[in-house]
Amino acid sequence: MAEAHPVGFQWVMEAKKRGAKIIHVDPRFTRTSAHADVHVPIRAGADIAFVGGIINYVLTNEKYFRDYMLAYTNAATILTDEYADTEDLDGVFSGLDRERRVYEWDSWRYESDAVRPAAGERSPDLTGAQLLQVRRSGRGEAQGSGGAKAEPRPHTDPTLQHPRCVLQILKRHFARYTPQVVAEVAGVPEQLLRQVCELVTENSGPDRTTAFVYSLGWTQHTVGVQYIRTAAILQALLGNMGRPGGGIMALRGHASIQGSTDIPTLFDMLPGYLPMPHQYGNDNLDAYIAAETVEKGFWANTRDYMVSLLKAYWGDAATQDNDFCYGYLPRLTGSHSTYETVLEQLNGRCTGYFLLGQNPAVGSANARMQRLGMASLDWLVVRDFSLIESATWWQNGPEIETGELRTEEIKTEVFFLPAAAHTEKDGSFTNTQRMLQWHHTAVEPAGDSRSDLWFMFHLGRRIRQKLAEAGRGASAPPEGVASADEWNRPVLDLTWDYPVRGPLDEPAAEVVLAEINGWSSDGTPLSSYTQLNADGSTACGCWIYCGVYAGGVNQAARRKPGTEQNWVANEWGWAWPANRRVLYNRASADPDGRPWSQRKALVWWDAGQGKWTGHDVPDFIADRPPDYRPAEDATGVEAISGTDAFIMQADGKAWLFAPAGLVDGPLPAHYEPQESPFVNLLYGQQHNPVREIITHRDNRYQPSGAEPGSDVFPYVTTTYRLTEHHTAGGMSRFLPYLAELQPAFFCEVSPELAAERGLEHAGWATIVTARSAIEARVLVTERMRPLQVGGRVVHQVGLPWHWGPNGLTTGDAANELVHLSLDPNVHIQEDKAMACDIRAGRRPRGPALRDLVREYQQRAGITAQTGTEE
Amino acid sequence: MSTRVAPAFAAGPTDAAGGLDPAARSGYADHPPRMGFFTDTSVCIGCKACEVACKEWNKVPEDGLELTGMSYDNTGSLSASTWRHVAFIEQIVRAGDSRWLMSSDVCKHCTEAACLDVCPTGALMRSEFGTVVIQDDVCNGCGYCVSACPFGVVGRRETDGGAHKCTLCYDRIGDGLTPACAKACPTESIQFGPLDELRERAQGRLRELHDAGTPQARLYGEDPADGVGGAGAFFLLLDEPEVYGLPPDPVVTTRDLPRMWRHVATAAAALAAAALLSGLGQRS
Amino acid sequence: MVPPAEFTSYYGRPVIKEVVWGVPDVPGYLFLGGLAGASSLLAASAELTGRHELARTAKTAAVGAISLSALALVQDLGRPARFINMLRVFKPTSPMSIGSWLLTAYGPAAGVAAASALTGRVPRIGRAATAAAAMVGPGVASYTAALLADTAVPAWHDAHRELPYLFVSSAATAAGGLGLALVRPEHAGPARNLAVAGASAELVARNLLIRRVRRAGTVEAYQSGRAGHLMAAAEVLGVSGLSIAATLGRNRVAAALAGTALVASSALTRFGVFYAGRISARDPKYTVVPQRDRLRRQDQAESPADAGLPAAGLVGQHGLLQCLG
Amino acid sequence: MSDRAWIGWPVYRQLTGDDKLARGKATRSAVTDRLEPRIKNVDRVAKSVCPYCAVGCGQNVYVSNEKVIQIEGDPDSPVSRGRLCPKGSASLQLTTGDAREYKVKYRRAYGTDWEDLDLDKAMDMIADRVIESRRRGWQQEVDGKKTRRTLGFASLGGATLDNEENYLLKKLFTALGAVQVENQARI
Ligand SMILES: Nc1nc2c(c(=O)[nH]1)N[C@H]1C(S)=C(S)[C@@H](COP(=O)(O)OP(=O)(O)OC[C@H]3O[C@@H](n4cnc5c(=O)[nH]c(N)nc54)[C@H](O)[C@@H]3O)O[C@H]1N2
Ligand SMILES: Nc1nc2c(c(=O)[nH]1)N[C@H]1C(S)=C(S)[C@@H](COP(=O)(O)OP(=O)(O)OC[C@H]3O[C@@H](n4cnc5c(=O)[nH]c(N)nc54)[C@H](O)[C@@H]3O)O[C@H]1N2
Ligand code: SF4
Ligand code: SF4
Ligand code: SF4
Ligand code: SF4
Ligand code: SF4
Ligand SMILES: [Mo]
Repeated sequence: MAEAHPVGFQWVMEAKKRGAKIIHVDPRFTRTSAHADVHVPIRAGADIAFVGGIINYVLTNEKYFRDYMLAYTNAATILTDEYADTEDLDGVFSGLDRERRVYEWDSWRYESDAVRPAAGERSPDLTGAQLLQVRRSGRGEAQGSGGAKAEPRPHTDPTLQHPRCVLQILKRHFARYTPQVVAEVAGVPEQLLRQVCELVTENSGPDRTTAFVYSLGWTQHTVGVQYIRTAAILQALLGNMGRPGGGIMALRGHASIQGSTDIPTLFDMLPGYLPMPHQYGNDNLDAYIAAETVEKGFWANTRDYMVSLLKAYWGDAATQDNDFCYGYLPRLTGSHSTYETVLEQLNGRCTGYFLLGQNPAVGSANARMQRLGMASLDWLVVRDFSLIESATWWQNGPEIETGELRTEEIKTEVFFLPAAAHTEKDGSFTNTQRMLQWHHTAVEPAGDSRSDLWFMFHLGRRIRQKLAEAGRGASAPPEGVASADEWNRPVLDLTWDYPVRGPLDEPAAEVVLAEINGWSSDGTPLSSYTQLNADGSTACGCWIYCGVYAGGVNQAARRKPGTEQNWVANEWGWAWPANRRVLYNRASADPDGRPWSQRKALVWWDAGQGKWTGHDVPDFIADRPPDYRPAEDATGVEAISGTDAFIMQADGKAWLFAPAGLVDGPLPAHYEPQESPFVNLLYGQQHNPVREIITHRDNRYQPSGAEPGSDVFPYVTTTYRLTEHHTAGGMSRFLPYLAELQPAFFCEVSPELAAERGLEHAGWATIVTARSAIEARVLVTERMRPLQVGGRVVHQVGLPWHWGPNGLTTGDAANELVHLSLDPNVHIQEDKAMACDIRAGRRPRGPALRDLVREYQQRAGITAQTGTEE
Repeated sequence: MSTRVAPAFAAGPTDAAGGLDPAARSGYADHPPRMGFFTDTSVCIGCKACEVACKEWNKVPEDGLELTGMSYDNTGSLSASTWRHVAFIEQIVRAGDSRWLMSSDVCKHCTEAACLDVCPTGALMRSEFGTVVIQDDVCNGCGYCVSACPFGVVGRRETDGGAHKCTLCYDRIGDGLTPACAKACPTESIQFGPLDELRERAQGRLRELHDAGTPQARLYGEDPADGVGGAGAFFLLLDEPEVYGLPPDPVVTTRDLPRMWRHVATAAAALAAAALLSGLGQRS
Repeated sequence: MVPPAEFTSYYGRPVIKEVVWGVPDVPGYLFLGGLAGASSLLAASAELTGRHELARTAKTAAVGAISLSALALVQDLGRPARFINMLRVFKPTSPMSIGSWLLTAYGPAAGVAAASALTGRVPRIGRAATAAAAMVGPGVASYTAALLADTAVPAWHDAHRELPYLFVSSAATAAGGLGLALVRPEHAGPARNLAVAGASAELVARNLLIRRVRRAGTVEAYQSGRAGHLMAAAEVLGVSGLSIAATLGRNRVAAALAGTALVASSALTRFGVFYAGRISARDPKYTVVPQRDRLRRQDQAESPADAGLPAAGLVGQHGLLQCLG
Repeated sequence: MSDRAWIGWPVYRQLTGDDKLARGKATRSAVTDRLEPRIKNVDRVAKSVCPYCAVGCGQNVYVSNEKVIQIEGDPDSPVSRGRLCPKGSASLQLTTGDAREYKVKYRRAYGTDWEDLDLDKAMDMIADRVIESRRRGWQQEVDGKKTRRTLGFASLGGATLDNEENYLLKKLFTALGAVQVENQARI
């Protein structure tokens, strides 16, 4: 955190000054470790085992926060008897379709009186293949905000004794995560684990809270989502959710990565985490709503959100009669993530590509494949500040050097358009706290540089104009499309009349924000998503952002100084939903609505006023008393009881056990990374059985564990950031002041590994995987510590991955090494735990580089099948 | 260190803490409180924001793109084009508490500043805040200050021939602003303020650390009785100064200057005498 | 005191900055300044005792040397065009400032003196200028010792008591040597005397200096590497020049040889001292070890348990400073 | 030498004033006396947010003569309290430095070098290409089920963009039928 979120780290230092204990779990001793009270060196890829060990400690020693757990989690909920755990199936859960690598998650259900469809979820007639497609469409991700289906009123056993109640299941599930096993798997000595267990549990309870902070060390794995789930279970058990000083904080990446997830430029979602319609089961609006809505809580209002979005998109054209233009939306047939897109480029279906502030030529996993994909395009548009590698690969990319590509034979047309900087445009970023902050134009962009708002708006304007003209003319629509007009209607009907200002015809960003916020039919800005309707009387571009323009005021531009507010600072910017700063903060009060302790008071029920109040905006229905109990037949928001603190959840509870929403299991289980020098010591199942595999000539996997050839890649490697650089380097390698601070790509190795492989400090090393070989300067440092894993010593190689061929400091991109195998929930690549070889000296140049890689592949016996088994 | 006697050049008004009052000694009869830095290295996260913020504000050029192999320090040292320098010291033990020390170094703004004393042009100047500033429009690049500074702070820049170092953001503090480096520092490792307040705060922090079981914590440059009369920018260190590249017991060279001049005078007289006497004796 | 082998530093980086002064500019300047200053004295002495040839030669040497040295000085500035800023202030705390003012006074005087001597015009002004140059000359020849010593460069600062003597004797050696080499022996008496006296004094001063820096912990800087070679060569040339001058000084050839050796010796001394400074600035041990020792001694002196021990031995350098300084 | 120049000579000030050793007051130059922080009299200060990471530190952007002349942390921000990390501190160089490109560049198919291209022309060409790729990659149905989409073009990037920009991007491309719209959240 000190490295990648340095200014955020000031709050950690502040907490430390006040006596907080800081624990840092990281394979490497980093700048964060330097300020931690405890550093836990861990084998990359073994955190589920480690945190599982803590959960086991909590469960065996009954260290959980019982009252909290009972009231706010599903600990007491009873599961159906169809459910079978990894304990029963040697490492997999019930419902695994091994052939299709997909889980049927029907057996993960709660036991309840509700009648369930026999099988399948959205539509009873989905076949296995269709189910897989739907799963691949990122349903898990869309449901990250809480929309997963579950029985709203399951059976429970408040005594927690029922053998099928969640707590008992948990106990059995985590029983094998003993200190000895954790030590063996993760390389964390028993007494160190013990110390962490004690620190964490002693600091949790009514009067104390422990916070978890994670980022890519936990997400970029084939089981990334389950890493976070493990922490979620622990935090829910300890009563650390929804409370000040508690929680699980995702430290997100770019300035507006949160915003670009909320208003997603992602294939699987529409704004506000509404799932993109799928080919199956989403035929019309009603079918879509039926498939994607839950019965209880705020996700019960999906129709309001969806219709309002359609109205925002298509305005007057969207009417009750035409399903509000729902039919205009394109449909998914599976995953269309950035990695599948590369495959579509390679196979020639995807011929055009916009790079709008991203540098996949060095920043994305298996960078060579990314470039080969780009070399298969007809055209490429790159908008950036500088000539990044994604704009110049045809000129100086590594394939030119190896001779795989020749500039004069590459057909791709490349447009480079200079982008305006944040100082040259109005707009909002959503930061890692879900807070929108407005930035104001300081100066107009110079030369040809333009904002992306300008680009999108004027591109849209031109396309609409051209399509309108073509529609009048005779230009033929593609095959299967009735008429050009029908084909182009979605574009032509789009509301696209944003006012422009200034000499450059810059669209007014505030007007776009107002559309995102939403308005009623008379144009009045809405102030809350509770005002949204399904009858077409409201339009809203992103329901969770509704309120950001309340009263016609840009709430994101609020800048009341922090020093003039309470510590929650609610009047700085605007956080979704409804400007709440701590999610699920109802849980900071006990079931009766009183703070668990005065020290940890955040919001509470004020009986006198008959409403929730406190330091933060209560994340609850403002006037719903703690003793409210819904009628049996209540639905939607009405069905939320006065103690259902987790209001976005289908049952109002924090999920220790996830009955739905995750495609790879209701509970986390330790699996080895896609490429690992070790066998899974916890289960017979080596890998996440439903991880996403991309089989391609240019994406060969290595053998793992006990498989022959795995010893060719005996070391664990991980990639990470440096404070001094930014991501793929476009915003740091080109700046003298940052480039000089870390002027060369390096790898970090322990003195022991250096000795083993004859690596010299400040000399060169070549790091090899089945995809490529790269060279790096060597930093031999004791901060890299060999660990004892699976009865032997394992060395880890650290690779800060910011480099590429362009800029003031240049070097090989670590992403040449990275394979594509993805977390099945969110399609994230596993670049945090891999296996590699390292050798002294520089890598071969020219065609010899590929020869070296081939030689390694042969030595390890790598075929198309290697590593693809579930 | 109390045994040292401040020689004649150093005599003059003193401040509340008994230290010399450098602004008053430099012709500012009425002057604001002495301003300075307390750099608490125990909370430095080695982010180098101070280095960059300083460069942005002062338009200091890039200082070379060389991988030093010195942990995460690729700046190396303070120089004409690096006015804040973050040192990284790895003290990793396989059992016990490993440390990775980080420390942001800067000009000490010495009470008795050798650089200033030796500057023949008066380019180096004491400000009314008691800080030591190079006036770039005056400096002729003689390089004397470079060799005079006991901390190796000042450097002469190849590209413009002038000597450069931290000005303690004289332009900013004159207008009530915080120096760029201190303002950026995420963890308040760099604290700017009136020196007497900082000294008090530092003592408090030192006690805190000692009580918390960090006996290695010590202040450096905070003692007005030290060899440079106390630094205007002082530090809390977690190890010996030389571990960070700092001299363990720096003494301003001009403390010995009276004696030097005496010896120079004696030697000159001897030379004169010898030369004149050389004419005596028989002519051939 | 022998520095302990082990000491801590930051990756072996120097604590103080390297000397930015260039070679041969600055050591050359030191040498030429000395040569000039002492030559002016020699000229005055010669003139007073009626040795006009010697006086004329010495004056010429003075003006030549000082012009060259001024050139070297200006050339070594980072911003030569701003040389004039040397006269913005008058700073007793800055030997370079004092030196600049001295040069400002000295240069014209030496120039006029030489011009008059060479042209035979304005003899009274010439005499006055000769006197003036002779008065400022010792300053010009000696201040450079303070110039080097008044730095944080360990090898220079540690030698601050002896350097002035070394430099003036070296100046005398050079001036005398030059006179000896250029002027017919029968006219070169004062030069010979000065050379012999200078070279002898230089030997003594060098020895004292070495003793001092040995105690201070920086002797290695003078005895190793390029500095060591230069200092040794200076000594060899000095001793040879001295012996020849003292014994065969009246022989034209021998005198020329001795004179040249002595001039060279003087120059080498300056270069040697200069390099010693550079070496000591570059290596952190010269800064850290002596300072550490000083602190250790102070600690011991201050610690009650050690209070009974004889201070002189322990306080070491510091005590000596008080006695000698 | 005129009277005033003489008085301006530091030696004179040194001799006549309190700063006998010319360490401070006497040696100040005219430039020094005029010194002011360059952000003092700026035309305006735009409130902004650091463009690098998701911490979202507040920035003040100082503008003078329609040029950004300094970017600093905004002390009012409860997120950052005026502080910036090295990247945030380098924002001025990022936005005004030499690495910025200000001209459209075009590489034609099989071309070996960049060419200049008018922005307007570029926009027009891009619009044509989008339309063509959309058509070629169109899938009205897949496996007999309606999809109404195109795989003909894709877009990548969004985490560095403003919400408003992402909104228009998603809106336009979705209406065009593109589904391969992705950003850094994936990676
Ligand atoms: N300075 C700087 N700041 C940044 C960025 C930047 O590039 N530079 N990028 C921004 C972006 S886009 C993002 S997404 C965030 C990312 O922020 P972080 O996630 O903090 O970034 P990383 O350095 O990639 O990874 C964090 C740590 O994970 C460790 N790690 C690797 N494998 C494992 C593992 O298996 N288990 C555990 N426990 N740890 C592991 C690495 O050693 C590393 O120290 O940072 C943002 N902030
Ligand atoms: N091996 C490995 N690979 C990784 C990671 C890892 O940890 N390990 N981390 C992954 C993560 S989390 C991320 S986020 C990605 C990041 O990978 P990228 O997003 O590809 O990396 P950046 O360098 O941030 O690229 C963003 C580009 O946007 C440009 N830009 C900035 N602002 C604007 C703007 O307003 N408009 C336009 N048009 N352009 C702008 C910048 O100049 C920069 O070139 O890398 C991923 N890749
Ligand atoms: S540290 Fe050096 S440069 Fe700074 S004031 Fe002291 S002597 Fe001068
Ligand atoms: S280099 Fe400049 S500042 Fe330094 S002493 Fe010389 S004139 Fe003064
Ligand atoms: S005070 Fe100003 S000049 Fe000195 S280091 Fe800090 S930013 Fe640089
Ligand atoms: S800005 Fe502060 S925390 Fe960062 S390196 Fe400098 S002193 Fe350390
Ligand atoms: S200043 Fe640093 S920590 Fe703050 S937003 Fe910018 S990059 Fe992130
Ligand atoms: Mo990221």
